[in-house]
Amino acid sequence: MLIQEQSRTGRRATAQAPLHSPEVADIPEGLRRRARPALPEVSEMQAVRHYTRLSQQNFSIDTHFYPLGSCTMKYNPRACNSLAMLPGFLGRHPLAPETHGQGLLACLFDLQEILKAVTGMHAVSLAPSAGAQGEFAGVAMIRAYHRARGDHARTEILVPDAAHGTNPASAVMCGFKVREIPTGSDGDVDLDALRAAVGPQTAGIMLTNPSTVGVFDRNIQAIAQAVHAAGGLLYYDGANLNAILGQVRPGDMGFDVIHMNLHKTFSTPHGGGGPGAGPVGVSKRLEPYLPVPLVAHEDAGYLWLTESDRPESIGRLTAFGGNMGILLRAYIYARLIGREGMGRVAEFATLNANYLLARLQEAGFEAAYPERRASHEFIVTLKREAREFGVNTMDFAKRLLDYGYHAPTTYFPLLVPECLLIEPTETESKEDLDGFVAAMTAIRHEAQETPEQVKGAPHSLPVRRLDDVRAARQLDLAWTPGASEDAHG
Amino acid sequence: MLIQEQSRTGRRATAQAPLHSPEVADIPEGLRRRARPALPEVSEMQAVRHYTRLSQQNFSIDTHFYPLGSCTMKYNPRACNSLAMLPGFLGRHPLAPETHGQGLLACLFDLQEILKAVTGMHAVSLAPSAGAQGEFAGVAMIRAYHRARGDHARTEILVPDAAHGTNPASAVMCGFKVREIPTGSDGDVDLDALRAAVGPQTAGIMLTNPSTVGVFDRNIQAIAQAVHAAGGLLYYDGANLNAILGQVRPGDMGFDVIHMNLHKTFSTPHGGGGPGAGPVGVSKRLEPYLPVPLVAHEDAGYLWLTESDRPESIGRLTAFGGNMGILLRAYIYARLIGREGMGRVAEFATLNANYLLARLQEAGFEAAYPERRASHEFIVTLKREAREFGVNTMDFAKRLLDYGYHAPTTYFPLLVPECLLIEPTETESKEDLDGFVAAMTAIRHEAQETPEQVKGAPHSLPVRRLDDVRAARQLDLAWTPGASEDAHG
Amino acid sequence: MPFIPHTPDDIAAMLATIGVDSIEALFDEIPADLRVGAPALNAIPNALSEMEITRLMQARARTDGQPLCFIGAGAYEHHIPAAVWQIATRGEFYSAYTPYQAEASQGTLQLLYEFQSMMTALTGLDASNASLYDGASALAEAVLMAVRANRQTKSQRVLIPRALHPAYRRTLRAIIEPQGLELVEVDFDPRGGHTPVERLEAAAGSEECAAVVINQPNFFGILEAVDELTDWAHAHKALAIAVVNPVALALLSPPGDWGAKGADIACGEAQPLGMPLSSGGPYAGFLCCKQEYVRQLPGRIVGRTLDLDGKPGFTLTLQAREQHIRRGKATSNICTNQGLLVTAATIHMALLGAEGLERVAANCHANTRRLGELLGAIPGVEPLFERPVFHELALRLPAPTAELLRSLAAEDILGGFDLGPDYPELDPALLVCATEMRTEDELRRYADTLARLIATPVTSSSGQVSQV
Amino acid sequence: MPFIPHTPDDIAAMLATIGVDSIEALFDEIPADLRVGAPALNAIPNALSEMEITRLMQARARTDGQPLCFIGAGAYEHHIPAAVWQIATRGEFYSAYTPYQAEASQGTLQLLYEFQSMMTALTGLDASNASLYDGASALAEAVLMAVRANRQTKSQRVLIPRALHPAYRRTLRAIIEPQGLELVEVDFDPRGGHTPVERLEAAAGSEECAAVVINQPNFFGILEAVDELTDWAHAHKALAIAVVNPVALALLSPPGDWGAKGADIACGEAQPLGMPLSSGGPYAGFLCCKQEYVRQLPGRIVGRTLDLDGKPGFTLTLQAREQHIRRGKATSNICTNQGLLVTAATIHMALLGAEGLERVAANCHANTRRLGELLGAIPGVEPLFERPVFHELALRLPAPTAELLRSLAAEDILGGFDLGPDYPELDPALLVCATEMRTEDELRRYADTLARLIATPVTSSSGQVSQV
Repeated sequence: MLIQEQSRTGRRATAQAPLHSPEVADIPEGLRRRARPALPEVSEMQAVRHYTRLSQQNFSIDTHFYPLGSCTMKYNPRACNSLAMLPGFLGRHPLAPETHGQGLLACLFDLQEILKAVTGMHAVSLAPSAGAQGEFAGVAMIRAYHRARGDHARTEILVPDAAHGTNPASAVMCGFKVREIPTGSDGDVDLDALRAAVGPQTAGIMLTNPSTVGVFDRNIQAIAQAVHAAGGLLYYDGANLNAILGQVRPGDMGFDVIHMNLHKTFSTPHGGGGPGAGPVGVSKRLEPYLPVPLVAHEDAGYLWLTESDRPESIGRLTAFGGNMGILLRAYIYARLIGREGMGRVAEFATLNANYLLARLQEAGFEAAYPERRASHEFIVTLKREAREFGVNTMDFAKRLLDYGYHAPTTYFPLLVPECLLIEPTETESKEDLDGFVAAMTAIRHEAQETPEQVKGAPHSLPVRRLDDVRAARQLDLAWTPGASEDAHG
Repeated sequence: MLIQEQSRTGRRATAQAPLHSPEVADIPEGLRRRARPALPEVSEMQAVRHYTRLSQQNFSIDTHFYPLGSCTMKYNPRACNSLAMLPGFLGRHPLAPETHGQGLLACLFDLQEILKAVTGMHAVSLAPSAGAQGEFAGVAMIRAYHRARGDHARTEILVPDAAHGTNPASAVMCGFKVREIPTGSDGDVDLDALRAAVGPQTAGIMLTNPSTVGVFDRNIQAIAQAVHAAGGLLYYDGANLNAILGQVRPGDMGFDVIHMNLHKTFSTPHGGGGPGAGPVGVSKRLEPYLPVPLVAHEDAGYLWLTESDRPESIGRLTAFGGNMGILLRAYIYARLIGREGMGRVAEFATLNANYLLARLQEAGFEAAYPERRASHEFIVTLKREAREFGVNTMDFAKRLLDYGYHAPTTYFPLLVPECLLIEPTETESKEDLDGFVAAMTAIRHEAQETPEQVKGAPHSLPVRRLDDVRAARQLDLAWTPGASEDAHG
Repeated sequence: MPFIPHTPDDIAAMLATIGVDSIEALFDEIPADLRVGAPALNAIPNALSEMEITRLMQARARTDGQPLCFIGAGAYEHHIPAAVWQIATRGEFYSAYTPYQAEASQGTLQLLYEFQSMMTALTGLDASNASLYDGASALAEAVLMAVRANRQTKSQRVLIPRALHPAYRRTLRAIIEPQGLELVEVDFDPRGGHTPVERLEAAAGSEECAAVVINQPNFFGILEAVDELTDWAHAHKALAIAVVNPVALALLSPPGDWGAKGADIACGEAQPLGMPLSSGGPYAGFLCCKQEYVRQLPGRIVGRTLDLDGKPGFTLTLQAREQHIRRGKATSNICTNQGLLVTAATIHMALLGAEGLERVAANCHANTRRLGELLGAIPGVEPLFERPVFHELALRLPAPTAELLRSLAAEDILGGFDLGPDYPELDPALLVCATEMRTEDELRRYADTLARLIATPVTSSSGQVSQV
Repeated sequence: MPFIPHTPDDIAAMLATIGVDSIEALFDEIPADLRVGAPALNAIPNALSEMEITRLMQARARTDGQPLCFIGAGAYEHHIPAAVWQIATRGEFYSAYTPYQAEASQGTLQLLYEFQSMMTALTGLDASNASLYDGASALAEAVLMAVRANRQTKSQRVLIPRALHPAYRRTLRAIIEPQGLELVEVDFDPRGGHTPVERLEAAAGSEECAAVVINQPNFFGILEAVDELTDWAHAHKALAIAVVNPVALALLSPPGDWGAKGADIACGEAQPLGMPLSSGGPYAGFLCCKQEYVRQLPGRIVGRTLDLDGKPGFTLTLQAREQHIRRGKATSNICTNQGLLVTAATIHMALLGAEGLERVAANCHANTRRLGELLGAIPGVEPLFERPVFHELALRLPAPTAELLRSLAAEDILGGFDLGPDYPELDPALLVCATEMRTEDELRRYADTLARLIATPVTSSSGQVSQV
């Protein structure tokens, strides 16, 4: 039942609002609201009970294994939450002076330094609020760079066909045209196609390496050479940084600009869909264009650098310059794992992925790129199962939920049919991986013996399979007073 | 699976212990442990996931209606938790000087004053850790009082047959013999029996009013008169204080000593079975015997009174003098509801109980005391259902769990057959009460039509009905290494 | 190995299954000359235990202090019920992913649907998305959306008031400028502080505009004549975009009621709904619109539907708008919402309800009004504008603002927002705000301190800050 | 009406169903002259909003400060993993009742079974209850239990060391004295600080004893010769009751291994396992015993059993011992355990594991040893006893302890526990402790300050305290 449907006129969580209600007669009548908005009227206990129970309807890292490819669902240390929520941090107004922010600024400055070192970039801005905003900032810097050089011909951004959808979307938001580069059958970018595509119109290329097909592109140096030679810049999509953390650095591969998803690699919470944080790192030539604010350190202490300090900056992406609470969590995580821990992240993420792939192959599942090492993730294709049993990837995914496993990413990347993109992350134990293999095996057995059980899945969750087509066609996006009976009728 | 069964040698939540392990060679070898204890070796995520998932297997106030008679399961305001856990309170060492405790002491002093006012007692000690310890303290004070007067003949404590089991147990722990007084058919104490029982051997009587049968004993003044006339004292068991808070005061009824269950009336959390807090209040003549420590207020500030200040005290009940964190929660709650809120607690607890009783009677259930007003709780007897359908109170209780309601208290008090003691508390809404009536009605229908469904309940919980007899006969009280396979075989 | 569960036995068994000798061998496809050498990572400190990082962070948090805050300017210190974050940080909300697997995410999805319903109730519009990064970037998305959605004109021009938050104007520029849109700033009336229709008229000139941004209250706290402004926009083929404070909406007319037809889009910062100040983020932007524009709405949207058994449930919908399906043709590149913050906002609104929010708004307003009285009694301090305000107040000062603010800060009072840098013509001027959190004693403490500072100007300190 | 959900409509409908006119009518069985008049409640202040109580409690908590703590004496400042209380305060643990309905309480019940298993692992005994109020009251229950359980003697005498925590001795006396038991105190060796067998012998005299209490380490931090003491008890028909620190048990020999047969009962304070200092409570006492005494064990006990389908599950067991069944004949009047604290302790132990706890213990020990070195370098400060210690250290001082402690406190250092009042023959003497939380800098700060105070005695302040 919706919280709105529990509402009763006159009920209230009385302790939560001021006990006295002063006059506001100085506000002109015509600008005042005529009727109260239809917000829920419930008691404090009703709200607590409702949202506590709702929470229990979620899968989450704290309750389930979540091998969701490309999302790096690893453990979010609880200390990161409690320490980022210390009153001194939480209560600080964004416009408070630097004298009242040295603690925060020290953490942000240190984080900038850590991110620089681990990515091999020259400078870092923590401003972008999420990966997609980091991408926007990165492409905007590429744009600013070319424009500053008077190079207005570069109107095109190259993007591999396997790329995350945000890559082309971000390029378009920055006013670029997008040109797709095919992926070769071995999973690496088709180098010939790339060479054919680059030219004076090329502003840059957006790549993630390891790519979304779960392999490390062995030709990365050749790619960099080709793009740079044509005057373009290389953008690194940090979505898969977990695979190489402390092992290979984007800066060393030749990338000019990079965004990092702190909610992936630096284990800040996904929060049911956000907030993220998408810091950007750049090579020296792009430094002037970094989004503000940045944190600097002088003898007098830490200070913000803003528009006036950075006149060539691409500017400000949010009003107050970033998801500070998330940056603090990432900083705490980085300090907890430390220098050695960085490399271990990639090592054990890679170990888990390759082990899980090997076990699934043993169990008869088909790898999309059987000749390749898995990076931190890999693709299994269920095209044989779909053909033979009529049970498709979505059915497998939904049935996994019944077994207590969140489904891997389905039908992405688009170029592999009936695919599952599986990323176990380094924080899962061998037993959990083995349990997942057992569930996959059991489901394939069901697909053969009792396919309806798989196609009708899930069976054990609060709802059974939902009708997405109906959702999009008969739009019901908000409760309105009086509409309850119909909806639940 | 037990956390112990997830253990793997060499696994650890590394961040949680010091990173360096100093030598301890100065501890004599013979006093050192030879082998490490078999504590679980798990990762941080495993522990978090395990206990998060375990928690979801509980019913609780934050998730369910809990009409558990005699337990006052009302909403525990979340602010009480967060404010009692402010670092200044949490980090304070019990032996820190008063200079570093004025904030805490101010709260405790204020709480003493509030409890005095609302119970009508002359003085209050916050020391007892729970209701039962409060009872012990109360009876120990009665003992101390008589002994101080040289009255050694008073060896007997009177207890109504409907009393909580703690009453006789506490009396025995203080060295008294217990004499039971019967309850009349109208639910009040049998006054004639009481008058016949009192005498020079009577140290006192332990009563709760309203009593455990859910009615207010109308003869309380006569009872007080009879006991006092015989030289005995009156002990008030505060378990049912919620029913009369701000309406009638034990001190005004003639009680000499009282304990309060703060985890009931003052809404501190039950925590799956504790901690409680059982402050005691006394009339003037018992004041010297109060357990220490007490909080006093002088010009210089707040201070503790301990054994040396109170030489006649019955002493100290725990090493450091009480469940401070619980007392803080109760204080916060008291301030949130305030003076007017005290009386409202009883009003709406009583309204809810009488409404629920009326609805259940309408639905055909039999009240144990149909002629009486319900207090904050009432008794329904299912003896007719047991006779006609062969479905007993325990079956009803277990089936209620399937309907999402915690069962009321079953088979207590012992004097009513097949009874449910039902206490809805003031924080539940009319809709929840109506839902409970609907569930009870549905179950009775099932009892008639499909009794096996009721007798086999619960069906929807993590386990079905558990074998208590086996538990007591084939004692399995602790996991030991190597025993897992058998246990789960 | 913090957060890594592998035992030596596990590692050996796993390597054997894979058929390699060492973990190092798993990186054999990476060109060897690219592998990072240890010295390159030297700038990263060694690991700390949780005890050590706790000590460090506690010390740093203490450094930042807990000064008495009279700054508003887009971020407001409100009471947040204890229940809000105790529930929002439950693992099942905190550590859940985007609810792509709807059946395993009904908690988050239903909550988002409830949030959308609350936002439509507050704004008086038909549809809401499930949040964007913050208020400023939400405005940028609103502007992009309006330009796409406006079928009456192909204009790429958008009118924005100068009395809109300076940081919002900067953000807007940074985000929309690469797409070639043109922003035209509309000045405010120097006496009233509001944005009169005549100024719109003047700024627009003879060219069409795609949208007009209307800010209520505006950055100075001044109440705009929103009905007239909205009607003007509609009369000129432009969509009306409302930028509003959700707490203020408990008292003020909702965008859906503005003018004859209502604003078309409403957006703003949801921070006042249960989000800590937190130095500026994470917050959440909200974005609502009329039904006819819903397919142009960027960001995640949750819809109610039915499951196989006909039982109602919730799912992400209209995904065809989004980047993971539409890639370069998506309504936006956005692929997160501020889920955790929306969780908090939803619980916050459920706990406050309409009457609670109204009381909060009224108390903020009364406190700011009272602060205005107290500060206004100081010689040389007076209201900058003469029109009615809500919740925030611009004052003229008799001395340089920055210096006064520095001196106040030295006494742990954050005196407000210095209007001078962004509005040189108003200098020296100050924007103050006193939320429901401020007590009469605190208001007096501020007023007494400011009076003293103005009466006895001191040499400003060197501005030195201490290190942590 | 805080926390009361009733609307006017609800109230009217409910009264109509009951058939009365007013809520007041529901109290009509209560003698009218007993009803309380409003003035009687005047001492209770008016309601505060959550915002107001938050402000008040924050101010009061700040008053208490966060001084640097070197007091141990039965309560220890350890690092508590952030996960512990984030999980323990989840509503499902925090607001659940005693798990009487086992099927609806498997979370709590399994956790308690795991706790019992951890405590038996730590103590080396067979069974554990699910906790008691605190360490001192657990000792009282252990003594009562031992007297009941000892079938070899009817003696009501119990030997307790004087080197046992003074507050434990007082609590023991308060709880068991009404039942007529006799406590005989056994003095410690003035040079070693330990409790030699000869002293037991002397204290016992020719009479039998039901039990001997053995404290490891003892109140002075001195390591007792537990094997000999246990064997002496058994040789004299007495049960051996161990009083132990659970963190120390990560390094020290477990009671189950003491002497030839092992201690019979072990108890102690579980506070060091994840419970904040919290001015003394809530903490949790633990109580373990050999299998043969399990039916004399007081408090709640959880057992593993099977459900109707043969699936394992957990339930409260041996309830026939308890007051709600056995009433006056119960093993104790206790009817709660410290559930929430045990929840924290169980999660804490799961996170630390044996190696983690061992590291904590070793670091506490090393820090206290180091503090001893630093303080011992101050002229006139020296160890009080010569035997090996663990984790806590008794020092002789060259000046009055109370005055020094007062001066240290004025500099926000809590210097330790003044031994003088309880052990006049040792005065001036101090018991200090430095847990793993203390850094070298902090140890030095203490030593430097103490050295300065001893070198330049000041007039003690009036001891005035400020009010909140």
